[in-house]
Amino acid sequence: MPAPVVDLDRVVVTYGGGLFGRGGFQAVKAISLQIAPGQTVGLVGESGSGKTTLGRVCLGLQPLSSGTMRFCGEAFGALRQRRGQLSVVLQHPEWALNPRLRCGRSVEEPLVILGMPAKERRGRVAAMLENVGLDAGFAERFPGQLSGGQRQRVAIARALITEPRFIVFDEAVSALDVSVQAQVLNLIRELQDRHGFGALFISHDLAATRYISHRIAVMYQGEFVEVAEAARFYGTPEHPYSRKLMATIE
Amino acid sequence: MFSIFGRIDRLSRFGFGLLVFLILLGLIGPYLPLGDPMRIGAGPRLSSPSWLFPFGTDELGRSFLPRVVDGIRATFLLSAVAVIITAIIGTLLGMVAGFFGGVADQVVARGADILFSFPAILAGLLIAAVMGPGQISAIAVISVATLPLFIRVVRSVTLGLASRGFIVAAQVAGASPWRVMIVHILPNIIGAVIVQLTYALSIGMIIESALSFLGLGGQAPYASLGSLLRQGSAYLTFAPWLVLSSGAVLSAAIMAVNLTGDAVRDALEPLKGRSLT
Amino acid sequence: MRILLYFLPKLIFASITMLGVSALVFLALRMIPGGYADVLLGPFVTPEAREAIAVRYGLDQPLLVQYLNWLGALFQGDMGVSMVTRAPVLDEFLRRAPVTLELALLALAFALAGGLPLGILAGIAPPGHRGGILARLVGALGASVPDFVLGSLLIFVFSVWSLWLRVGGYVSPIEDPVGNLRTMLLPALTLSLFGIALVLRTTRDAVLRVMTEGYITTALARGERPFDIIRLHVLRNSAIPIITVVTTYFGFLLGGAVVVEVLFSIPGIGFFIFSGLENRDYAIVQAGVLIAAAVFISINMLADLAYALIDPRVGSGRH
Amino acid sequence: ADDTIVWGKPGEITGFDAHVAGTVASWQMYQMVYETLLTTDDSMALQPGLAESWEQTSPTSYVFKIRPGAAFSNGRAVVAADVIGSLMRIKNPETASYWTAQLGTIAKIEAPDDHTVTVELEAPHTAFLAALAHVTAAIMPIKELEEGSFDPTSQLMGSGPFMVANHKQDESWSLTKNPHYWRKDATAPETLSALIIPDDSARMAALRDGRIDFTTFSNPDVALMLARDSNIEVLPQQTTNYYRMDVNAKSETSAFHDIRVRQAFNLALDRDAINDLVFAGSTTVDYPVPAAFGKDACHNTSTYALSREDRLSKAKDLLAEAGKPAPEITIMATSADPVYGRIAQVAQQSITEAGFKVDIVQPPVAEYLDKVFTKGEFDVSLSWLAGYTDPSMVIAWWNPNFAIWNQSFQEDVPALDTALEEVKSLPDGEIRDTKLVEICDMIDDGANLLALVSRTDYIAYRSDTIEVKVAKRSGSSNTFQFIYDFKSLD
Amino acid sequence: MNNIVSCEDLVITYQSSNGPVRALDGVDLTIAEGETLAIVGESGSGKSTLGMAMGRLLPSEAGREAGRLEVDGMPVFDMARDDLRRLRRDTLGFVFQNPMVALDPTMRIGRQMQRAMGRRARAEDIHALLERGELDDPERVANSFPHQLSGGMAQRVVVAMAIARSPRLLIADEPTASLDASIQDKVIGTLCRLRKESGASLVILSHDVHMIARHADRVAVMYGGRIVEQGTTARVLGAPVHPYTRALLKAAAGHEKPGEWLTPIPGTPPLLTGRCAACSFEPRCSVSRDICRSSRPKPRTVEEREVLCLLAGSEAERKEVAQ
Ligand SMILES: Nc1ncnc2c1ncn2[C@@H]1O[C@H](COP(=O)(O)OP(=O)(O)OP(=O)(O)O)[C@@H](O)[C@H]1O
Ligand SMILES: Nc1ncnc2c1ncn2[C@@H]1O[C@H](COP(=O)(O)OP(=O)(O)OP(=O)(O)O)[C@@H](O)[C@H]1O
Ligand SMILES: [Mg+2]
Ligand SMILES: [Mg+2]
Repeated sequence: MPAPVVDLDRVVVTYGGGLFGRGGFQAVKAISLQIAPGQTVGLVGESGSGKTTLGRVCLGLQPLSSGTMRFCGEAFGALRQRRGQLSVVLQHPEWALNPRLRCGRSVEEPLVILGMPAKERRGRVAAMLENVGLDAGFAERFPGQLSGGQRQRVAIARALITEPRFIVFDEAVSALDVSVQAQVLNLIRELQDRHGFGALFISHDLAATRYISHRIAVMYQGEFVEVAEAARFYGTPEHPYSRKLMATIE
Repeated sequence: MFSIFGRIDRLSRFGFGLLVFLILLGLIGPYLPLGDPMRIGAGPRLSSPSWLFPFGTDELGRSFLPRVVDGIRATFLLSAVAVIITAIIGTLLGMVAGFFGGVADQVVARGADILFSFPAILAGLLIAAVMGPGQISAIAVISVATLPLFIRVVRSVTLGLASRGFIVAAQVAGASPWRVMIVHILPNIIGAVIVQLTYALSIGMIIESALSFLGLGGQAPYASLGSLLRQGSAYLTFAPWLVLSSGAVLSAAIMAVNLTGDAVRDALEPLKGRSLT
Repeated sequence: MRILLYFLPKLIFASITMLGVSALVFLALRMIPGGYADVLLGPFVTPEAREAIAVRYGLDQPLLVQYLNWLGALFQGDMGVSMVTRAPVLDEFLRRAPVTLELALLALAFALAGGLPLGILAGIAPPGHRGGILARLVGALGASVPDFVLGSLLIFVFSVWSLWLRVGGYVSPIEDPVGNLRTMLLPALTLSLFGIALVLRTTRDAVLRVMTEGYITTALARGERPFDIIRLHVLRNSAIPIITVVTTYFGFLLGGAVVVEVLFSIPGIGFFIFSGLENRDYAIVQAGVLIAAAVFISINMLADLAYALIDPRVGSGRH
Repeated sequence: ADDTIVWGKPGEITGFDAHVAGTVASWQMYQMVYETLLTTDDSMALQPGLAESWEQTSPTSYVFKIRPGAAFSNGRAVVAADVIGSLMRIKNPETASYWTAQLGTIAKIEAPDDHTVTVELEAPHTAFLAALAHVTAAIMPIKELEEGSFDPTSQLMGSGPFMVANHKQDESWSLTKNPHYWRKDATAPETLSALIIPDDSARMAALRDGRIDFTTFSNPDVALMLARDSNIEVLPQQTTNYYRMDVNAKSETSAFHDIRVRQAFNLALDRDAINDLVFAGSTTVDYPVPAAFGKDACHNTSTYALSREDRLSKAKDLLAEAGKPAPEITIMATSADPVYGRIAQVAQQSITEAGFKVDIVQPPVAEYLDKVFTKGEFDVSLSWLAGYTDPSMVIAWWNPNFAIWNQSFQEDVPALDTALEEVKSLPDGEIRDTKLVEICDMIDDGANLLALVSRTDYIAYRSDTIEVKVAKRSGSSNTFQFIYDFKSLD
Repeated sequence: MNNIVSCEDLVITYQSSNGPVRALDGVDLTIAEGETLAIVGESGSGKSTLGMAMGRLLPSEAGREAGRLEVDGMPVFDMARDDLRRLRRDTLGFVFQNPMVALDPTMRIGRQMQRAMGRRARAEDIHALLERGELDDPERVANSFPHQLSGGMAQRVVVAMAIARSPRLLIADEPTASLDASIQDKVIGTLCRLRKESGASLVILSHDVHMIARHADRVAVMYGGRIVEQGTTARVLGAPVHPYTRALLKAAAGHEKPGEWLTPIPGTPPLLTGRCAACSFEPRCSVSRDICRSSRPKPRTVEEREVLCLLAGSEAERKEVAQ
C-alpha cells in the first residue's frame, strides 16, 4: 500500500492568546488523519468546529502548535517546494477567481508558477477546460461573465492543471444551486477517478459529502467524534451528532 | 470608460466635464492668445477687468488671465505628481502591511498613525521650514498628508482580499508573496486606489494652495492658484478681481476633481438608496 | 472590562505614536535653516552672538542630550520657555487654548448643524429628489472652496460693507461677549464650510450604506414609521463613520487651523505655532506640535470610546 | 470715550532686549518705553533727549548733561550711572549687541556728578552722537538691573512716555502713561494699546472699523486703497532707509565671484522700473549715501548716470568679456513682506534683458538670514537697510571689517576700507562730501552691495479719533518718536 | 375557504445598470388561510421578489409592470402609505434568511422585540414571547445584543418577532439557509409550531426540497419568474409532472443510493428582460418539442395540480417519464 498523501499525527492548532501566548483558543485538538491517494475524506461539522483550520493544516498554510504533518511520507517543508502538488477550491464562487484575469490565465497560473514554457501551457489549459466541461472559448472570458457553477468549474480546472496529489475542497459546493451542485459534484468524482488525487472535502452538507466521499469524519469542537466509511452514513451513524445531521436529509 | 460615464448622474458629469475643460485649458493655455503671463508692465497697474485684460491686471501691471491659466497648470501638475508618487508608495506599503501582517503591519500602521496625527498644515509648515519653500517641499507635504490615506485603504482592502479563494489558491500553488501581491492583489485594489487618488488629489490641491498662500509653495514669478491668491489678497479690497478670479478658478478646479472622484466611486462601488416607505 | 481590554492596546499604541511624533518634531526643528539668533538680531548675527544665544538656551549640547532633557522636562510638566518672551510655554498655551477652543467649538457646531440634517436628507432622498441634489451640491462646494478663499471672500465682503461682523482681531469673551462674537463668527464660518461638507458627505454615505442593511428592511416589514426608523436605526448605525470624521475634523480645528488664524489674526494655537516657527522659537513649536498631536490622538481615543459605547460589537472580537 | 489710542502693530517684537534686537518691529516698541540720550528732529538734526545738553569738547571728547526731571517709570531719577551702565552693557561682548561698532571705541567714560557724563573716544568718530540717538542705545535702569529687579531680556522699563502694563504675545500690548515722564506738556493719552495684526488687509479693515487708530504700511498702494475712506489719512514718511541687493562676491559657486558679472548686474538693474512698477512712482531711486541726506555723492556714477540703453549694452559687453553671456542666478528675498517679491520680479525682468537667467526664492526670514549672513549660500539677496541719521553710519556697511556680518559675501577692498575709516572721523562738510564721492565710485565699481530705491513708511490713522504728530523724515526707523504728542479725540 | 393572498399575472421588473430584469413574469398564485405553502426554485427564479412583493418591500429600482396582488383583500401595490404600514404591522410577519443581518446590531434584543410588539409591551410579555419561540433563557436573550447570540438563537428571535402581533400571513425567505445543518430542522420546526398555534398562513421560500417535503402542505415550483407547477406536497414532489420539477428532484443529493450518480440539469436558468414568449425551461428541457419554442404555456390542471407545460400529461411526455 502506498504512503498516504496526507498524514496528520496528533495535530493541535491554537489561535491567538494574550500578549505572552497564554489563553489561546484550541481550534484543532490532537487530530490524527490519513488520506490515501485516490481517496476522498469528507469532513462535516457545525460552524466553528475547526474544519477550515484542519484544511489549512493539510495545505501547509497553518503553523502547528504541536503534532506533525507528513506529505507523501515526507516532512512537509515549505510551500514553494510543494509547487504543483497541492491545490485548493474554496467556497464563494465569486471569490474563487481573480476578477481581473481571464479564466484561461487563471487556470494557467499554477503552471506559470511551476515555470512551464508558454507553448506547452496553452495546450494543457485547453485540455483541462474541456475536462471540466467548458469549451475553449471560456478561456477568454472574465469571471464576471460566468455563472457561479461555471466559476467553480474553472476553479476546479485551475486546481487540477498541475495534476496535484492532493486537493482541499472547502465548502466548494455550498453556495451553488442544487442543479449546479450536482454538476460540480459529478465532475469532482469523475476527475478523481481519472487523476487519482487524494482529497479533503469540507462541508456542512452531509448529503453532498456522503455522495462524494469514501470516508467521512465528523468534527465537533475541534475533535473527531466519528470517522467512518461513507456507506455508514446511508444507514445509522453511531454518534448522536452524526445522527442529528442525518435527520436533515431524510 | 464610456459605460462609467453613462452610469453617473448629471452633477458628476458636470464635474468631469469641468475637469477636462480645466486640464485642457491649462495644457493649451500657453498657445492661446491670452497674453504673456510674465510680462510686467503690460498694462496699467491694478486695472479692473476689461476686454483687453479680462481678469484685470495685477500690481505689477501683468495681465491676470494668463497668470490664472498658468496657475491651473501649476496647481494640477504639482498636486498630481505629488499624489501619484504618494499613491505608489502608499499602495506598496499598505499591500505589504495587509498581506504580510505581523511586524511589517505594526510598523507600517504605526508609521501611518504618526503621520496622521500631525495636522496636515502643521506638518506642512515644518517640512517647508526644513526643506525651504518651493515645489519640492510642497510635494513632500502633500505626500505626508495623503500617505496615511492610501496606506489605510490599501491595507484594509488587502486584508479583505487575503482570505479570498484565488489568493489562497495561488499561495497553495506555490506563488511567492511578491507574485501574489503584484498579479493578484494589485489589480484588485487599483479601483480603491483610484478613488483615493482623486480625493487625495483634491486634498493635495488644497494643501498646495494653502502652502502657496502662506508663501511656502512654489516661488514667484511661477504662479500657482494659491500663490496668485496670496498675491491678490494684499489688494483684496482695492482690486478684488485678483482674489475672486483666482479663488473661483481654484475652487472650481478642486470641485471638478471632487465630483469626478464621486463619479468614479459611484461607478466602482455603487451605493443604492432605499426609500423609507 | 470589554472596554478596558479594547482600550489598553490603544493607549500603548498612542504612547508609541506620541514618542514618534516628539522625535520627529525635535529632529525636524534642528534641521531647519536659521535659528532664533537670526530672528532676534536681524542681519547682525555674528558667530559670537549666535554662540551666546545657543549657550543661553542649551542649544550647544549634543542633539540626543537636548532631546532627552526636553523629554525629561516634559514629564515634569515643563515645556520650556519661549525665547521671545522668556515666559513658560505652558502658560502661553493655556492662554491661547480657550481662543482656539472657542473657534473650534463654534466651527464644529456650525458643521454639525449644517452637515447632519443635509446629510441625512441626501441619504434618504429618492434619486433625483431636489433636496438630495441640493445637499450634494453643498457637499461638493464645501469640500472644494479652500478656507483661505472663503475667508478672503468674507474679508472682502465685510470690509467693504461694514456689516455688523468684524474682520480679524480677537476680543476676550469675558471682557466683551458681543464683541467676541462679532469677531469670531467670520473665522468660525470660514472653518465650518469644509466641516459642513465633510459631515454632510460622510453622513450621506453612512446613511446610504445603512439603508441597504437588512434590519432596515426588517423595520419596514414590521411597519415602523420612517421617522422612527431614522431615529432608532439609521442614526445610531451610521454614527461610527460620522464620529470618525467629526473627531478628525475637530482635531484639525484644534491644532491645524493655522491658515484661518493667520488670515483673521486670531491669537490661537495655530497662529502661535506658526509664528513660533517663523521665529525659530523651538520650545513653542515642539510643545505646540506635540500638544496638537496629543489632542488629536486623545480625541481619536475618545472617538474609539464612543464607538465602543455605540456599537456593542466593537471590542468583542466579533463583527 | 476713554483716554486710549490703539496702535495696529504689523509684527510682534522678536525679543525684549533693546540693546540686542535688530528688527524694526522691536525698535518701534522700545521707542514707546525707552529714551536715548539724544534724538533727532523733523530734518534729522540732533536734538536733546535724556541729555538736556551736550558738548563736544575736543574731536574725541564729549560732555552730556542729563535732564534733571527725567525718571524711570518706577519713579527713580535717571542718573549718570544709568547712562554709563547702559553704554557699557552695549560694549560688553556677552550682551552680543550689534551696536558696539557704531559707537566707535570708547576709551573712557566717567560721571563727574550724578547728572554729568563725560566720554573720551580713542579716535574721532563723527557718528558717535548719531549712534547715541538710535534706540539700540537705550538708557536702561542699571541699578534695578544690577539688583535683579529688572531683567532686560524679558521686561521693558525705561524713562520714555509709556510703560508696559500687559503683554499677550502675538496678540496685544497694553501700555500706560509713565507717571514720571519728564515732558509734562505731553498730550499722550493714558493708555496706548497695541494689537498685533500682521496682515495688511486685516490691518486696513481694523482701521476702517475703528478697532485701531493708527498703523504703518510699507506698501505705497495703501494710500490708494484707503483713499475712499474720508476719515482715514495716510502720511508718507521719508526715511534714510532703502531697499538694497547684496551680491555674493565671495562664493566660488556664484557667478558673481567675477566682478564683471557683478558690474553687469548692477548696470542692468532698472531702478526706475522698480520705482514705477512696484511703488507707483512714489519713491526715488536711491544710492549708497541715501538721497534723504540731501547729498549727491553717488549721483554721477555710471550706474546711475547712463541711459538705460547704454547701461544694458555695457552690461552685455561686460558679460561677454567675462565669458558668461547668460549667468544663472537666484534672487533671494524674504517672504516677510510682499514688496520684496514684487521688487525681485521687476528686477528679474530688467536683468533678464542683459542676458541673465534669473530665479526667485522667498524663504522665511530666519532661513534667509542664515543663508545670507552666516552661510553665504546665495547669489543675490534682497532686503532693506536702515540709513540712520548720519551718512557715515550707513556707508560703514561697505566695510566688512566693520559690518562683520557681511563677511560671508562681501569682498574686502582695502582702499575702500581705508576711505571708510577716514570718513568716519571727518566732520560734516565739503571735505567729507568729496570723500563720499570717492567712496561712491569705489562702491559702484565693486558692485557688491547695491542700493535700489528708498523706502518710505506710510502712517495711516483715523483723523476722526486721534491727532498724530509724525516727522516728515526719519532716520532710525524712529517712526513714532512724537508719540507723546499723539492725542485722543474721543 | 378564504384566500389570504391572491396574485394574478404579477409582473415585476428591476431597473438595473445593465438594463431591465424581469424577475416575475406573470405569477398566478393564491394562498389559503391557514395553509403552509412552499415555493421552491433555483436561484434567480424570483422567489424572494414574490415574497417581498407581498409586503411591497421591494427596493426602489423594482416596479410592478402589470398584474394584481392582494393580501387580505387589500391591493398591496395601490394603497396609501399608512394603510400599507398598517398591513405590514398587523397582517404580515417576515422571517429573512440571515438573522444576523435582520437584527439591528446596536440595539438590545428586548428593545427590538418591543418595537415589534408595540409600545405597551412589558418585559414579561417580551419574555413570554421569547419563550414561545423556544428560547430557554428569555431574560438573558432580551438583554443581549444580536452578536452575543448564536445563529440558531437569533433566527428564533426573528421568528418570535415575526409572530409578535399574531399576523395572518408569515413569509419566510430561506429561513434556515444561513444556519448549520444540525439546527436547521429545529428552527423550522419552531416556525411551523408557532404557525399552527396562531392559525396563520405560512409561505416558505426555499430551494431545499428535503426540508420542504417535510413541512409544507402545498408546493409551488418557480422557474423563470413563473410558477410552473403547484399542488399538494405529496403530489408535486411525489409524482411531479413538470419536467423541471422532475429534474430538480433528480439533481438533489440525499435520495441517491451509495455509488449512484446524480443527474444535474444542464445549462443555466434564464435571465428575462421582457415577457417570455415561449416556455422558459425549453432550452434545458430533455423532452422539449418545437411547440415549446413557439408558444407560451398557460396554466393547466393535470393530475390534480396546476402546471405550466405544453406537454405535461401528453403521450410523449408519459413515455419519457416511464424511461
Ligand atoms: N485566524 C484566526 N484567529 C483566531 N481564531 C480563529 C481564526 N480562524 C478561525 N478561528 C476560530 O477557530 C475556530 C474554528 O474555525 P474554522 O474556520 O476552522 O471553523 P469551520 O469549522 O471551518 O467553521 P465554518 O463552518 O463556519 O467555516 C472558530 O471558533 C474560529 O472562530
Ligand atoms: N435589486 C435588483 N436589481 C436588479 N435585478 C435584481 C435585483 N434583485 C433581484 N434581481 C434579479 O431578479 C431575479 C429574481 O431574483 P430573486 O432574488 O427574486 O430570486 P430568488 O429566487 O430569491 O433567488 P435566490 O434563491 O438566489 O435568493 C434574478 O434574476 C435577480 O438577478
Ligand atoms: Mg470554514
Ligand atoms: Mg432569494
